[in-house]
Amino acid sequence: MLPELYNYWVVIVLMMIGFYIVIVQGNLIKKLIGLNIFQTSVFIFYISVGKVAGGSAPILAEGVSVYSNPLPHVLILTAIVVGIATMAVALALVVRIKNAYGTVEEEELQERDLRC
Amino acid sequence: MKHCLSLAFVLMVLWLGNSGYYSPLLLSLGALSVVFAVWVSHRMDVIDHESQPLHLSGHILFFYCWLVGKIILSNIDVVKRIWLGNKSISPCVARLPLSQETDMGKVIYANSITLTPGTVSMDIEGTTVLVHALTAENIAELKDGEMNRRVADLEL
Amino acid sequence: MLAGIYGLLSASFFVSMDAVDVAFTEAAVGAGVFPLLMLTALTVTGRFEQTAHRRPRAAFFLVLVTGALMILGTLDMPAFGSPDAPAHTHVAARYIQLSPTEIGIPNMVTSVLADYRAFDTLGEVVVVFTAVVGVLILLTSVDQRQRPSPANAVETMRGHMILRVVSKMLIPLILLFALYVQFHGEYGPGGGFQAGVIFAAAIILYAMLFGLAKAEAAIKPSILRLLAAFGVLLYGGVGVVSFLTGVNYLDYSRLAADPVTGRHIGILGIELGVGITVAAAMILIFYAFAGYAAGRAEAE
Amino acid sequence: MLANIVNLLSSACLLLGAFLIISGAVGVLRFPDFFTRMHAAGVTETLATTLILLGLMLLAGWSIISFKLLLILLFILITSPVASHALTKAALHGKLWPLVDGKNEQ
Amino acid sequence: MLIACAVAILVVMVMAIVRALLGPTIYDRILAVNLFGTKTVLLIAVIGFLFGRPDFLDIALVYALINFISIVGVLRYFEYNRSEEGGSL
Repeated sequence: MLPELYNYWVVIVLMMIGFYIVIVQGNLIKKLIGLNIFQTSVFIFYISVGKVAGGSAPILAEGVSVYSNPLPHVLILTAIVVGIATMAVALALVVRIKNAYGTVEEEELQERDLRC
Repeated sequence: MKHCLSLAFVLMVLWLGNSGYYSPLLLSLGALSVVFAVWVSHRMDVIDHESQPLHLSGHILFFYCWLVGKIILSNIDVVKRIWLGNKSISPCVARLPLSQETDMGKVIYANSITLTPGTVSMDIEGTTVLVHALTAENIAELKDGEMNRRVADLEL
Repeated sequence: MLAGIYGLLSASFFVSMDAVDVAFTEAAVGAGVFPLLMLTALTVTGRFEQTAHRRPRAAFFLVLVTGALMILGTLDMPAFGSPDAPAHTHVAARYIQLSPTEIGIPNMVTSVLADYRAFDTLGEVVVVFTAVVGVLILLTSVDQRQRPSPANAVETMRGHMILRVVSKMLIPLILLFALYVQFHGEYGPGGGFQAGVIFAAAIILYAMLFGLAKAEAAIKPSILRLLAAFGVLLYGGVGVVSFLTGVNYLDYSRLAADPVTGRHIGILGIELGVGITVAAAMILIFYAFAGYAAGRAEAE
Repeated sequence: MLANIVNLLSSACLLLGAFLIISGAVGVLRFPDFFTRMHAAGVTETLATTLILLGLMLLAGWSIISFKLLLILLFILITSPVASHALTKAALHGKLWPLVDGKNEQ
Repeated sequence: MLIACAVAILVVMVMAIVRALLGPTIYDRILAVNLFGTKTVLLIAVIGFLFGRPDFLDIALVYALINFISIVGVLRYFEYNRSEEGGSL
């Protein structure tokens, strides 16, 4: 019973790594990378939920009767591209922060904010 | 123009070979795609004698057959050295002359050097190429200049 | 510095994880463009010194507890790959059974993406478009005063003879391959999203090798901006046309006499819209970052 | 009969390729410096890749699949020396000097 | 045979990751990542055959191209940074 849940555990481990990076790293870029790992773990979660044992990729072919669930694939496919686009926005924000403050370290940013 | 046509031909082969669906709709889409890709590349100015090396003679096939033999031999040699361990290698660097006239020839030569395991071309400066090799024999073999001569023969 | 490589690795890792899916293509694509974006951004922010971690002990504890709770939660989840998990028993079954006859194309992912769930996809495309607008607002407004004539913006690869020659050969092939992926999305893995990103990757390669200025001269940002909007409009337009034929928005069954052909046309149309928007969006984002980086280097 | 021979050939290709690929990776792990590792990586990228893809092509027979495999092979053979060259060049310009215990003729 | 091959490729990928983590210089890491990428291409092809769905070859093709582009990108980033450092000296 238990070993059949390993996919979720992989996801959780990855997600927690991402979470940890987001909390601990002071550097905004590194935080974004943590966020990306977090995001990736969600993708993996969806895809693994969509997997059907013995199933094949959901493209019609002769001699294949069991297909994996196409719905999660659709969701994740779009989510990845959207993820890149939003990541670009986040990076742009970081770049502007660097421009305005001269640093991307969270602690230094807070110090400056307090001084003002 | 010549180059555009040859590129279009290559792309067409690529499409037909990849597609596997030969309905009129997809074929016309394919034709459109080829035209569009050629147009964009033309705008980017990447179509010229360098990207479409039409002028290279047919000997290039023979050259690559020869090169494949070479690659197999040197592969065996390198694999042997991998399993024998660090003792068996004696890395060295040498600067070799290039007798090719055109950039294209130099590129083919440098790539052939890199493709052959045991030697890597590190830098091209003017008419010399800097080569890093796993053993001194590899360098000695290149110095014989057989590969150099063969590549130079390609550009007529 | 290491982090950039890590991004690349984690993306590759994801690729190797779920070897069975179409999402795969998408991951491969993400593996290419994401690190590039990351690196261009890093060029601007510079390499960084590590500051001391803030209370890593507490954070680690928090993470551990959350993880443990989540694992506890998974005990009730259906087993990996079990065919009667709730996820497979509702609409998905219907999609798999009916899509071959209703839509008439082999790739179910595309039929779900572009037909059954066309609304969702429209939303996603709009999000991508909005993101581009956001990036452009953030990064190009400064450019007006800072931006130099970008003539010598990116010159570092000039001396790379081998790279130059080989890339010249490859770029047209990549372009055609992107278009191939675009139009074969109904038969195999692929479609507008992937094609857009691959197309953009080709242009980005060109921009990296021959300089931003040449790339911007060949593929004008102003045209790209129009194209990004045009893609969304094309998508919406297909919807409006189907609206006018007397059925629901984005229901293509009456675009042709035969519903299956109609759907086929509709899917082609919106996939094209998706492809155009995504390609234009990715190129624009790259231009924005690279241009900004070049501007800063010049200013210093 | 013919099918058997083809199968045998493809298996041989695959196995040999697998062996070469592992050797290459061992080399990447074992060799002392960056430039020598480059050579080991070269092994996996030329002959091993060719062999594995050739084995698959034999399995697939004469079809579109073979064409695609051929295309992949071509792409890898074109791009891998370029990537290696670019990498070594970058390393060289990045002031990373190769370990030379033979003679340095520069 | 296919399985043996797939396993071999997986082992190689693991080794590449080890080299990427160990790699004393940044170039070693890039080399390892490049190796990882080309092996992924092979793995996808082999897995396609294993599952009897060779449609996946398109993906392998895409990956072969994308891998090249990202390596060039990474290298360019490091060259760019270096030239900046060199310029400030």
